[in-house]
Amino acid sequence: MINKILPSAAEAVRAIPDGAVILLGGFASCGFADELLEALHVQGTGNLTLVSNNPAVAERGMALLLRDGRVSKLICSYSRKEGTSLIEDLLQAGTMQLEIIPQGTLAERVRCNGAGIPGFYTRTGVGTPLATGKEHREFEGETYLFEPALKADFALVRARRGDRWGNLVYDKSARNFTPVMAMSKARTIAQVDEIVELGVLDPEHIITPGIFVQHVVATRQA
Amino acid sequence: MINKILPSAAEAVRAIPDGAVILLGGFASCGFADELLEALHVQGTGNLTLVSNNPAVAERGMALLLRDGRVSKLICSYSRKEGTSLIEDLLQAGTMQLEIIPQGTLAERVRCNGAGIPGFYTRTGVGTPLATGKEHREFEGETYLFEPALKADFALVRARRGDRWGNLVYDKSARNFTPVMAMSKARTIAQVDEIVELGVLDPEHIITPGIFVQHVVATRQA
Amino acid sequence: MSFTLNRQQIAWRVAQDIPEGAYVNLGSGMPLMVSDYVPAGREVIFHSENGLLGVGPRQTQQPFDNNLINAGNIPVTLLPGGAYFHHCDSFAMVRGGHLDISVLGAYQVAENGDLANWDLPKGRKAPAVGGAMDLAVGAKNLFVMMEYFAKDGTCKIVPQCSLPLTGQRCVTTIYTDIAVLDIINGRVVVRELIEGITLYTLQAETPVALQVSPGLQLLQAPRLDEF
Amino acid sequence: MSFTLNRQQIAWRVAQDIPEGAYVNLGSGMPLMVSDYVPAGREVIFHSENGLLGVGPRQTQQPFDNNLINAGNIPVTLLPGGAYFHHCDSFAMVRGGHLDISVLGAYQVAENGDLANWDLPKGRKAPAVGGAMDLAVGAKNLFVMMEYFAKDGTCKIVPQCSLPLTGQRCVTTIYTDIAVLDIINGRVVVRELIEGITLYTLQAETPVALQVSPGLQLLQAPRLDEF
Repeated sequence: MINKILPSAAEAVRAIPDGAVILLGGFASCGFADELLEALHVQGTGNLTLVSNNPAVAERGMALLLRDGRVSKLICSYSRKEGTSLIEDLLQAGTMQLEIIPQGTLAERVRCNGAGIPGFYTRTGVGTPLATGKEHREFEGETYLFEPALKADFALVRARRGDRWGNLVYDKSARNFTPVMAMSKARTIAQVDEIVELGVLDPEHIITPGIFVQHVVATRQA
Repeated sequence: MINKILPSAAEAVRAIPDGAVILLGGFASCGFADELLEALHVQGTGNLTLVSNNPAVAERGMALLLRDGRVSKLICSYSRKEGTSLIEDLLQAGTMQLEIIPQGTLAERVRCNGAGIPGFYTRTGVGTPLATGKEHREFEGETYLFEPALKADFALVRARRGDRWGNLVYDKSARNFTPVMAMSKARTIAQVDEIVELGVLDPEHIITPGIFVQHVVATRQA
Repeated sequence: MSFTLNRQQIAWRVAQDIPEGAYVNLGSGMPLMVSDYVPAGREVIFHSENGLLGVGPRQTQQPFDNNLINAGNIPVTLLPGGAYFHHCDSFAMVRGGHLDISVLGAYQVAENGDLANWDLPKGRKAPAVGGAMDLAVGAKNLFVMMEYFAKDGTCKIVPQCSLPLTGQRCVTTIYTDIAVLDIINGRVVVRELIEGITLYTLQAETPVALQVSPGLQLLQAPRLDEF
Repeated sequence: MSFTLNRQQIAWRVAQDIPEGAYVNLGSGMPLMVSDYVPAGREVIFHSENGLLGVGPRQTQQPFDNNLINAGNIPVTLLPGGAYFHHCDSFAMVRGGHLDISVLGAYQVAENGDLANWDLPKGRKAPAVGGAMDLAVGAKNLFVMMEYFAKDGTCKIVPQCSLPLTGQRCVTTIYTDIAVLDIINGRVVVRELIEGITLYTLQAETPVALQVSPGLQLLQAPRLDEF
């Protein structure tokens, strides 16, 4: 019997080594896999590259990894963390690298990797500081940048409900980046608010089919 | 009040001129917008380029346009129509051009156009007759082909239910190509089995958000 | 200078130019106020790049549902007919030209429509571009909302942006506290001007050559209190 | 030649090599039979490129639901845990390397793993590639099912394909009526051979140099009637 369900967040993140590149679902203050990230924090894993739209707003999960110097590189579209100078301090100290990618380009670069596409051309960013060093190409008189697929080792995501095949559904705008991160050619670990029996999720309504998900862990919301 | 609902298939296709490039949802025998295609047939529109995974299996809609010589070019992955030599006859007579595209490449080329991406690289087709004349490029030692975005003027699609904002949901595998064709930067006309009041479709379950759909027509199934 | 529009009034003025049925993305900050001033009975569908179409008013009932937020991290509602989708689909809408209007704030707009509205590290702030670069180039029309003059008194409409660009030749209309200006074929055209300022004065304070719309109108807005 | 496997038995043999939990796409024709022979209690998730995961047995109740078909246009069922999705997501699964196994028929397989299994116009038939080219290059493992010899008696394992290619260097294992062969580093390795054929005879009938697996086994299958 296929069973992707693991008993704990600690077990789910055990295989994540120092130096891993990790995609995170979540946007602004919702949809982050806080419990998985906290298990990673407890485990002591470091030298991480985190790919996330933004640093988590709450002082949970991702924030703890950032605070304790476990993140050697942050790839995001929006690096500000309101109410704290944490990111600025890390950058100033030179202990963390930062790569800024426009939000839509970030999403599409991750999808490319999941869809077997080595990169894509976009008008986004042309003529801006983010175009520096990138391949430029004209199509029908318009200039585009080439943006390569973004590879990663793991994706840590959060969903509303999941089942033992790894199917996932989300809650409102907490969906955001998650289905994209989950579909990457990375090992996807999902924390879900609730595990349901196979067949409970309507096949018309499944947002992330289980093929994209390797492990599922139930973590009740606080 | 936004109201994308039109009273008839005839009215919905009125703006489609001779020579139009039209994307069709549907795969094998299900999901084709038969009533819209038949209205187009009745209207007498010709010199059409149809983009469809395959010729419709049933002797309806698309089949009538093909039979009566209204299609000057067929772009598809699978051009056989079982039980008839219609396609072969058209090709032999030289009255219809044919472009064969691998199924996944067809889907992605249409998505590119809808997503503002001028084309994509794929390993699919490398070394095959379908690679002839296409740009080849290496990424990390693997050869890829460049496949350009596929542009169209209209998309004719079918859905299970729709509302006045153009939101659509589908029925099982009749979903197939339709959400991809609908999201193209083309004028999308949807025939739906049933029109529902705004708000009846659960926002978590809408597959094609109305932004991609310009007109909706109710056509009860025979 | 005479009477000028406050931020609410600029938002009101933008809202008047949004036609029924338009798909509109509102950037963070001042642009988010635009949705408050859409005329009653006019249906406009607001897109939020974190995966919403049909964004409704802010949530008012505590506790807020933090899983239903807009791109500015504000708890909002979803109207009947709204839909959720993921970030790739959301930016396919943006980049693919499916949005009718994007409304953004700006530090500078150049004569040719170049937009500068984000910052690279200067001093202490970490950089933050978010979805602005996609929104700038993707929407069919890019409306900019800003004060005509920066805090240091310099005009924000410039021959060339000195700040880092967000997008090239993308701005279609500029809504400010003293004028509404369209960018047409690389020229800035005054469409509305507030009472008490002459075209002569406006040009004198603006470092690019202004053209004047043949249908030049008075820029007006109802009284709206700043909050 | 001696006793050979029939099509059902080849399908049975393929099914034995599909591990629990594998995501598998079955091509049209003979490959579709594979799902009938997955050992009881072994959960395998079948993908159909028209937007299904968790494909179950064929529908048996008339009238058939024609909105629930597999890629071969056969009315099927969906198992609990199955999901529907659109073609771009479906081929992201294929092209993106998320499928463990793709099973396809073949006209020819070359020594280096090149596959030829579709045709360009010859005589009267219109060309039809469908999803084969994506499936050939996308899946982690490509299993080919075919008779060892073509109807004209020539071997279908060849030094170089003379027919139009479907994909380059993509075949991992060939399941035939007389042998199972792996393609490893551009060499064809016999893993199983049917009783009554010697390696000497097999090599004599095969125009490419065969290697022999150190664990060479007898190719066996239970009796399964052809239908």
